[in-house]
Amino acid sequence: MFTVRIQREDFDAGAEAAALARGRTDVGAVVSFAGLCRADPAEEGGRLLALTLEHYPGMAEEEIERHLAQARARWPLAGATIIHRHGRITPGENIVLVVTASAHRAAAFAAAEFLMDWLKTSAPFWKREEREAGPHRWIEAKAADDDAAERWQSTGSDTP
Amino acid sequence: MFTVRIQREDFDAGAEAAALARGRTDVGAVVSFAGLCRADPAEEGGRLLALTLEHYPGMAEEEIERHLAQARARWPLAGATIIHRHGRITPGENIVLVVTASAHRAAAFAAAEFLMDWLKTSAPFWKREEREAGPHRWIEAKAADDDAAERWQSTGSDTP
Amino acid sequence: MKIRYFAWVRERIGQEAEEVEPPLDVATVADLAAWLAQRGEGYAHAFENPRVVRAAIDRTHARPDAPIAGAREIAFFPPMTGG
Amino acid sequence: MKIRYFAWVRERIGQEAEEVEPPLDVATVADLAAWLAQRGEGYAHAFENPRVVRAAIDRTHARPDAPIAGAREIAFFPPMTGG
Repeated sequence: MFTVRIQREDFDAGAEAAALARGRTDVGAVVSFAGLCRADPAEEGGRLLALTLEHYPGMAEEEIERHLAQARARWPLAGATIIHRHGRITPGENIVLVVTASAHRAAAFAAAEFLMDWLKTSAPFWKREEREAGPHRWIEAKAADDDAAERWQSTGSDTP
Repeated sequence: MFTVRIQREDFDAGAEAAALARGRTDVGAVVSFAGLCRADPAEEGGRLLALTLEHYPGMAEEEIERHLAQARARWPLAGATIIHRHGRITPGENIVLVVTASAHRAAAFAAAEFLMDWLKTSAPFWKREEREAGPHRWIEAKAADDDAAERWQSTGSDTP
Repeated sequence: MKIRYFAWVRERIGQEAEEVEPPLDVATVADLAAWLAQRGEGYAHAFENPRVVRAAIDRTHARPDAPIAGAREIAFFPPMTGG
Repeated sequence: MKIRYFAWVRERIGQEAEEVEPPLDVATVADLAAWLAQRGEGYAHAFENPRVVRAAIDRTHARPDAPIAGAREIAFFPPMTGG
């Protein structure tokens, strides 16, 4: 079962992960990554009140589906679920979920990291911060995220 | 919150993962690994009926606590939960859970993989197979698991 | 040809989407960005540093030298910050 | 000194644990394994390939050359297959 969902509503990470293995005996490893909205203390502009995630409808799903197809070509996956929220999200809330299921743990871990690294750098989503003081501000892309995604480009190995 | 549990009972992977982030705004990433009992078709000795996990009470907890302390020294973790079951486990059932929470995804992923690799090779658990045909058989350790654990020995980098 | 804008590119230009008919010598994504940049203050601001503006042709990431002939929808946006 | 056995080491020896008093020249984990191997058929079978039997002294993994002086509990078992 392979699913990509872009939605405004929250998700239940545990239920999504459990669904990938339910009723199957060929799944030995389920890796789940949940990305949450953090509020680090004492940042410039005061406390974070919320993030607003803008996305490119249509392209967001297609881009994630493309990376999911790459992951399936690269690792033997029994299933995967990717959910990315958009809209206003407050600290502590879920933003993104990647779950991968495979017979073996190495494939499940590698595919989940691969999908997250590409989500960060190539899925068309943009985060805007809303803080106690100061104007709303678009978050800038991080070079570290580009580096994380690029480590998958070398074709020599299945793990970075 | 850092927890290690060795238990006969099943666990709720989703509830354990959710508990690590609940009520906090400093957790940006929760990585969860669930290891399940597989039953691959047409193996020698017929279909797998169950695994029985024997463990060394006392040492199992202490050994996992030691690796958890190493993980905490190596990566900035906000929390971690490790649960390993023992006793008789049938195909499709949970065996092991590792959940890590951190501000950032790289630390959460790396710590979860590190903990799983060490669990496989150094936590005192032994699996015995019960198959439709043939005698019960102890599973042999895999060289691949030793290799996976040893990649963490190089001190040069925080990711293998 | 439909042009869509996202995030601060959208805010600076002041609209989400528009239909344009660029002249025939506008052949690539970079040409299109340069042509749009001349359409007003907001556009000039959005494209003031063209290297940081990314593009997609028909919902697929496209490099500045990608030809735009035959495209139905071209989007401009900042580097992605999802995940 | 308490000795514990796990998995097929336990099965071959036929018991989970026992109290032993090895002679003073039994100084290391490897010495202890060799001494135990002489106690009967099951022991000989368990330790027939001493390199694949692992040990722990007082619940901590120990190499074959680790001294056993002062140990309260020594365990022998196959390579771990948990996780």
